[in-house]
Amino acid sequence: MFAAAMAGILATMLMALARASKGPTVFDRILAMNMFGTQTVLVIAVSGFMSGRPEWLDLAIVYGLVNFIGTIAVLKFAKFGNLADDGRRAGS
Amino acid sequence: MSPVDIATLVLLVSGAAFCVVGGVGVLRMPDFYTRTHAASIPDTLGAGLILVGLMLQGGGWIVTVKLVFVLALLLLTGPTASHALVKAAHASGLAWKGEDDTHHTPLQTVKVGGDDAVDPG
Amino acid sequence: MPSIPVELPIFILHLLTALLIARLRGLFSAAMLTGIFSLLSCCLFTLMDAVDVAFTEAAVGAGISTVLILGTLALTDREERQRPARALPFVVVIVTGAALIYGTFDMPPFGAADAPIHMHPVVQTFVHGAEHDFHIPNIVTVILASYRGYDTLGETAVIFTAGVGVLLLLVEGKRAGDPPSEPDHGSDGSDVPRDEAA
Amino acid sequence: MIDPTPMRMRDKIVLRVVSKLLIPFILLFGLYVQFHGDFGPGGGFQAGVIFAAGFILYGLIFGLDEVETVVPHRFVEIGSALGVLIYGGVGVVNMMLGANFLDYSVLAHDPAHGRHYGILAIEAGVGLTVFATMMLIFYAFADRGRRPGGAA
Repeated sequence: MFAAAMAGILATMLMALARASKGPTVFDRILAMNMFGTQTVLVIAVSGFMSGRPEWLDLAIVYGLVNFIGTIAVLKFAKFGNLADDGRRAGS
Repeated sequence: MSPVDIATLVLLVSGAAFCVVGGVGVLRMPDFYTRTHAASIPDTLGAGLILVGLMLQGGGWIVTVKLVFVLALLLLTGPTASHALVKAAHASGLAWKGEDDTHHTPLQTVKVGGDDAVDPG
Repeated sequence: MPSIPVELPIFILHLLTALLIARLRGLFSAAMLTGIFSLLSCCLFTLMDAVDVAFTEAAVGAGISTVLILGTLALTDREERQRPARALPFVVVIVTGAALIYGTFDMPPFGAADAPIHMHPVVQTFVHGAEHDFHIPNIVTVILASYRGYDTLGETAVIFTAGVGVLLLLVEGKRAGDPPSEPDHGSDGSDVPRDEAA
Repeated sequence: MIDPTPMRMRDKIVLRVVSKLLIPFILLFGLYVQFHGDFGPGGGFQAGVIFAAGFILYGLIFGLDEVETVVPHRFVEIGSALGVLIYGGVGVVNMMLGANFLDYSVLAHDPAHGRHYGILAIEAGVGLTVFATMMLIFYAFADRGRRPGGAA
């Protein structure tokens, strides 16, 4: 039954990758990357149960916490063109 | 097969099915905003069902607690990321499919790179 | 269910991602696909039971490396320069790759119990020592911090050196005698044109 | 009409609230990874990176100036060297107590405990160096990126 879930998740990964390659806009790619991150969390969780060592869920927690940062950084870069800006700017 | 195993099977398979549905939606939907809608299905419902299914199989309370953490994180960050993404896309003037030509939003181009030009649909 | 080769689809996804990265010209998209590549590597390490490696990949790959690549991208062009395709690098890559793949034929199968690395007597020392001399369950930590403490000291020094290198290259230092600069960056409006892009 | 000025990242209330909720958990998890590395996966390197990721998220949402007041440049510069010093210092302490360099067994009465303490101490050094260096690199890149002459 874990294998069935794994197959579904891997198929979703493939489709997200296809969307990331097709684009067409930068936002589509960010969307696909974010979705890929969620699927990775699920792969790690399910594979821990598949190999009978579910105590490795720390890894999934790391992804849950850190993947968000990647998405925010990409979004900020797409919007401002750098990572330091907080938009404080005179005359605009 | 014990009832717990059957419940896990149902939850895992339905969760995976929702993931696949979301993936197909991301691939096939006509424009960015509808694709975001599709992408939120695996983020919330698919991941939720799969993780709840794994919780039933959990060996010991610590595994269950960790799974609850993962689920809570996904439910917190996934919609937030989608929200920020859609707001950024809308602010940059990305059009949706079927948007009127008379609509007041001028179409801007996101100059991020050669492959990243905004395509209206 | 160890008979199901979950690694295979992950490998195929790796290959697809690598080809996509090579094909893309926009470096911003390539940066995001690099993130996806890192996610896949983490899956693979987990499936191969290398949890500590996967943990490092997860911590570094998902957050920090994306941020740092984007930080680099802010300093350079957003697009790869078009170069005429040349044959020599391609041939070198193909030959090197083929030699490496040929080399793997001599390696023992993945997970084989009689692989040389498992038969060496030092393995017994490490496994036995971690249990009896340290009372620490995670052998990787014991080996990294104690048996190979010199290595880890060197690695820490390497990280420090990397930081110093970045500092020397990117941060403009103040000389003694320079007037103290006012931290009013961003308020002069001179970087406005770049932000019209978004 | 589109507002030509991009909204400040911190004015987005959803992002701000969620990241404020998330950052303490990232830091707490970093500490867990740091001090639980001898029982589960992880250790100083991973903990330093996760810890730095928490502060980088803060910097992304609230701006570089804000995070520079929380983690000053000076701390980062000193910290990255201090971590290596802690690591090497533990080794020198061992030599002073009569053992070999980086042989921690003399740090406590029970050799096994001494080794455990030694590992915790050097992991702390590794964590400090990695955290400070990651912040240092982030500051260097982000600070350079916002200057007018940065994008050459």
